[in-house]
Amino acid sequence: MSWSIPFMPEQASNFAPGVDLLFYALLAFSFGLGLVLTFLVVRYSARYRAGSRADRSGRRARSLRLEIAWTAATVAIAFGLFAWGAVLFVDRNKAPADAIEIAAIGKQWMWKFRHPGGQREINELHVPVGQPVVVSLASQDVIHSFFVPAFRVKQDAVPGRTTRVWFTATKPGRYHLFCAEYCGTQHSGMRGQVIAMQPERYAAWLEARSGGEPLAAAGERLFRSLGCSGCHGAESRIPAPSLEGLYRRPVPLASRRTVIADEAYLRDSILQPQKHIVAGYGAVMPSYDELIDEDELQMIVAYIKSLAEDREP
Amino acid sequence: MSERTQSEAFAAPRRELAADTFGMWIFLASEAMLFGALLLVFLAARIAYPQAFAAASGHLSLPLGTANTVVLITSSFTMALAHVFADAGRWRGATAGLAATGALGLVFLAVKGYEYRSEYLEGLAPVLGAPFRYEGPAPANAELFFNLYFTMTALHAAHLLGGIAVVGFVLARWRRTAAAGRLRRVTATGLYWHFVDVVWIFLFPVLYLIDR
Amino acid sequence: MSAAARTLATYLALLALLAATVGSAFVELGLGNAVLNVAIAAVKSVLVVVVFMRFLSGDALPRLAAAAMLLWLAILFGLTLAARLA
Amino acid sequence: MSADTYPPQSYFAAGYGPRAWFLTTDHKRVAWLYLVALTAFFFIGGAMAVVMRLELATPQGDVLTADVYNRMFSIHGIIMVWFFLVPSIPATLGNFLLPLMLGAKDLAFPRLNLASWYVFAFGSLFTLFAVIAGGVDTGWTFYTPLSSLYSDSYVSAAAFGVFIVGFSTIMTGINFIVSVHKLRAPGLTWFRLPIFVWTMYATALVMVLATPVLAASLILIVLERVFGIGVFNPELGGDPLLFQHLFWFYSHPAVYIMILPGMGVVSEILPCFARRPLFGYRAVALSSMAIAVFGFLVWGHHMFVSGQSAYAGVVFSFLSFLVAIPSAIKVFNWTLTLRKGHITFDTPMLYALGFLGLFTFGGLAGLFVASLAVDVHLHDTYFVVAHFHYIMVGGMVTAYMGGLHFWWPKMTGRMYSELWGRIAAVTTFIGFNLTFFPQYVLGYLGMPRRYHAYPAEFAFWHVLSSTGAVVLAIGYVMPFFYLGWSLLRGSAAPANPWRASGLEWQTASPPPQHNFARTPTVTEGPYAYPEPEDER
Repeated sequence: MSWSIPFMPEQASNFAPGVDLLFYALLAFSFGLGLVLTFLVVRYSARYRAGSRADRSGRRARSLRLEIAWTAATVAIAFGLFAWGAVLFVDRNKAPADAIEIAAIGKQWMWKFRHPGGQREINELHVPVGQPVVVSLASQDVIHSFFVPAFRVKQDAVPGRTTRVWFTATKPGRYHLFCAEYCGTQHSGMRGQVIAMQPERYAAWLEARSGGEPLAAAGERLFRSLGCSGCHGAESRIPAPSLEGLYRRPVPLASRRTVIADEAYLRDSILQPQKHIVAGYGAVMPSYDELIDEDELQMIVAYIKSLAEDREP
Repeated sequence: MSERTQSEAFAAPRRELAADTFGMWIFLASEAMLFGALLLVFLAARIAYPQAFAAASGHLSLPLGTANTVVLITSSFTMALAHVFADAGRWRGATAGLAATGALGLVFLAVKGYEYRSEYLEGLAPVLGAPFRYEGPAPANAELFFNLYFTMTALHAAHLLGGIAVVGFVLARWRRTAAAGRLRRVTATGLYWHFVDVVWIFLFPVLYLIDR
Repeated sequence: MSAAARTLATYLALLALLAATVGSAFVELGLGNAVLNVAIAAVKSVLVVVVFMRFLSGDALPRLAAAAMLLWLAILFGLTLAARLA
Repeated sequence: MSADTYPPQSYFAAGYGPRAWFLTTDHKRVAWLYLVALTAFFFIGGAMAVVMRLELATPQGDVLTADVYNRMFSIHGIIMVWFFLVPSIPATLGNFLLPLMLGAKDLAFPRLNLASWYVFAFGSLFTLFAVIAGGVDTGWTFYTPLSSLYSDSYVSAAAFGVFIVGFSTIMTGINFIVSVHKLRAPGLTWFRLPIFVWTMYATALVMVLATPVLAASLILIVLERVFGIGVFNPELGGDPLLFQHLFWFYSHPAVYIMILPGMGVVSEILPCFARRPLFGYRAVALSSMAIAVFGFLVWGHHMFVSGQSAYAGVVFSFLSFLVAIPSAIKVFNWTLTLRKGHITFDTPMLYALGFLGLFTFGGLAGLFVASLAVDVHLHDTYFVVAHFHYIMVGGMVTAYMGGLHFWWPKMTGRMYSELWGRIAAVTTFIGFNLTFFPQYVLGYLGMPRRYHAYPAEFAFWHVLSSTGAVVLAIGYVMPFFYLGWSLLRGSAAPANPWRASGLEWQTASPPPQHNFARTPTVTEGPYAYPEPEDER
């Protein structure tokens, strides 16, 4: 590939063909319209230049009806393209339930990944081909953006909230991973690789590195050492909301609103317990904001989610 | 510059007064967007942390806030009177009204300063080096409340200070300005002053009266 | 009603409304408190604008500016809060 | 009314000393004060762009370190956006021509006009201090929490400078709105106003209503840096996305502040050199107002991938497609203006035709980044860089150059060298396309914005782009010389060298101190060129 001139990025994910098709449609529409207008300007400039003997009699423009029809047609096509783009975007908004959950943390100037089995990677992400993968993104400092051009995916990692992006790799290989949102001095150095492998080679890779403690197990250890089990444990006598099967269940709040206990809810309740007071309970839980960092937060969240594993979401 | 109008673009003083009023209203529209943006930030935070903001709002002194609102409404009243007198050409009444308006503005700033001092001593002010001391629920969100409270009220106080300076300038140059010029200045100052009062009319309940 | 008298009447109305706002704060109305606060503030603002700023007399251009101001504030608050709460 | 019946006194003759210039209330002199300041800023920003393109000619960073490159693109953005593009046409051509086109002696508030220049100069001191002292490394977008918590560069000074310059913009906006309402000559109804006046009015509307929200966001950044008020700091419960809402609420309408005046200039040049009235005058006038109003509804398209909800994305994407319609209508009307004309290709016309082409391709690229699924891939890549440079440089700066040449005889009373003018116009057109078209391809390939080093496979397009930048720089430096030369040696310009229609051409070149001996009365529409059917 060294001497050849690249025009299009590789298509290596389930989204790539769909996005490229829409891109080509937009390209056709734009060049179509652009060339028509350029042709008109060039023709008029040549034909009606001062002193030319072209016929300039008669009304200058064709009927207004034609103008409106032409404009309406262009607008109709444009809004068709809008609808196409919107449908593709909304479809991919929800990650499939069986996707592999990878926890990613963007921090000034590196990407840190952690597989469900506990394997950790920095600036490299191994994923299986043919299986959906959802990456939950958190940031420890400024806004970063997880961008894999070959997969046509991009999602900002914003401090203070958890965002998610998912894809299914379709072609084995090594693909660029960029940080797309300017994040300071080494922004252009915050790069990495996403390595898509055949499922069996991926499993072997995982096995080779299985030394790491599974995320949920690490979470359970923290859950006890930080004293969460003191209140939320099964045998505690202190009134605290039970976490058994909590993940993805509606929770009635003291402010008479009901929220779904998704990842963001779990995160907020650990870092800022006052934000959602569960109906019937006092606002007594301390904030763990200063006590744990993003890594440990993701472990505890993984543990709480594992408590809802047996229930069908 | 023709003596009768300030800018030679206008033939009659009446047209110039209309232009001044329109120009001032456009300026007030831009000021409304400035305060609107800050109010939006406050509203977003308050929606996110209702209980914390309610508790924090309790720490503001309601008597001082109410008293200040009375002072500012009264200053608007004296400003409006000055405009009424200026219309009727009773210049003594106009200058008295202006002076009262400026004085009441200073009273407002004094009361505000006293409030700030007591909040600073209580450890609630975002002053460098002064740690934030607060016992109620969610101290972090409460700190956000007080930071927004100080930002919005300080910006309002700065505008009030500007208004007092303008009133002082108009009074200082009173004798050397022609009748038409006096009327234009009283009108413009009045519009600005009433706007600053309207901003406080919204700030007071939004900041001080979160379910007492 | 002379101009001065009208100004005085408005002034007293404003003070009365202020008392109403502060008084209403001590009555437990839940969300109603916030709505009432903003409503009374809006009424007070209309009074100041119409009487003290002579909004209705004089030429129409200031009213155009005020209408644009309110529309743009509505865009700023409406679209932003809608986008955030969606 | 031939030129010689006017008093010989041009506005220059009213006074030559520094007092006459720095204490003037003559809108024409204020226009010159702005022209000098903006030209200086244009060359500062432009020089940084050339150095950045040299840096990007090679995949690994050879010319600059990462930190210096970051500060350079930040300062390039800040200076070009707020210190050149936003004020350029309104403060120079707008200040000079609006009273002339309205048939007035001056703007509604002459002293406010001079004050706006001093506020602009005072504001630029802060940003220039930030530039000299070490620069700012947050990009012109100042995204938090990087700008408010993590950057250790001169963010507060730069942000405060932009905050002050914002007031200068608001002052200009107020002056223009009141002038258009109150100072029109007798008989000059709204629909007899030239499109240039319509676009100045629409731009002024956006200036007045959008700039304060930028001011609020910049105040909050400075307060957060100095007093740690944590409005955008997640630890205190602040939300970094809130800054993006406030910033883009201003910054998208700001791109309409930049492009609308360019549309106004082109709407004056095309009819003059095609000798035909502007096609669909009323449609172009109303679409200018529509752009100004709808421009406030679309800012969310900058935040499709920032964690905003999908449904908010759909709404903003729909509104963004909607706002493209008025621009499309204008392009159709400009093109049809040429039909059955007597077209001559003087320098202003070359720039106007260049605007037509480049603005069209820039606008069409906007459809790609407004379409949700494609923007997920294209956001923050060079495709976006190419898109907004096609509009701001290909559209706005080209129109600014066209307008400068078109009204140069009126402003200076001198003719410039037509040959050099055309050479410069063609050079900039070629240089521009060579610089920015490759960036579209880089964008889709996935080359992220604001990278000082990049993977080797992007190198080919970067080399093309860097070569183009050199050609573009040459194209932009040329006018500086031959226009300057025309001030000294240029031949005297007649009152109406282009036989153009418009009130500004019915007074002397350069106009006297109070523009018109007698306020003209207007009896017909703005483009008094014959329609083909009544030309026999």
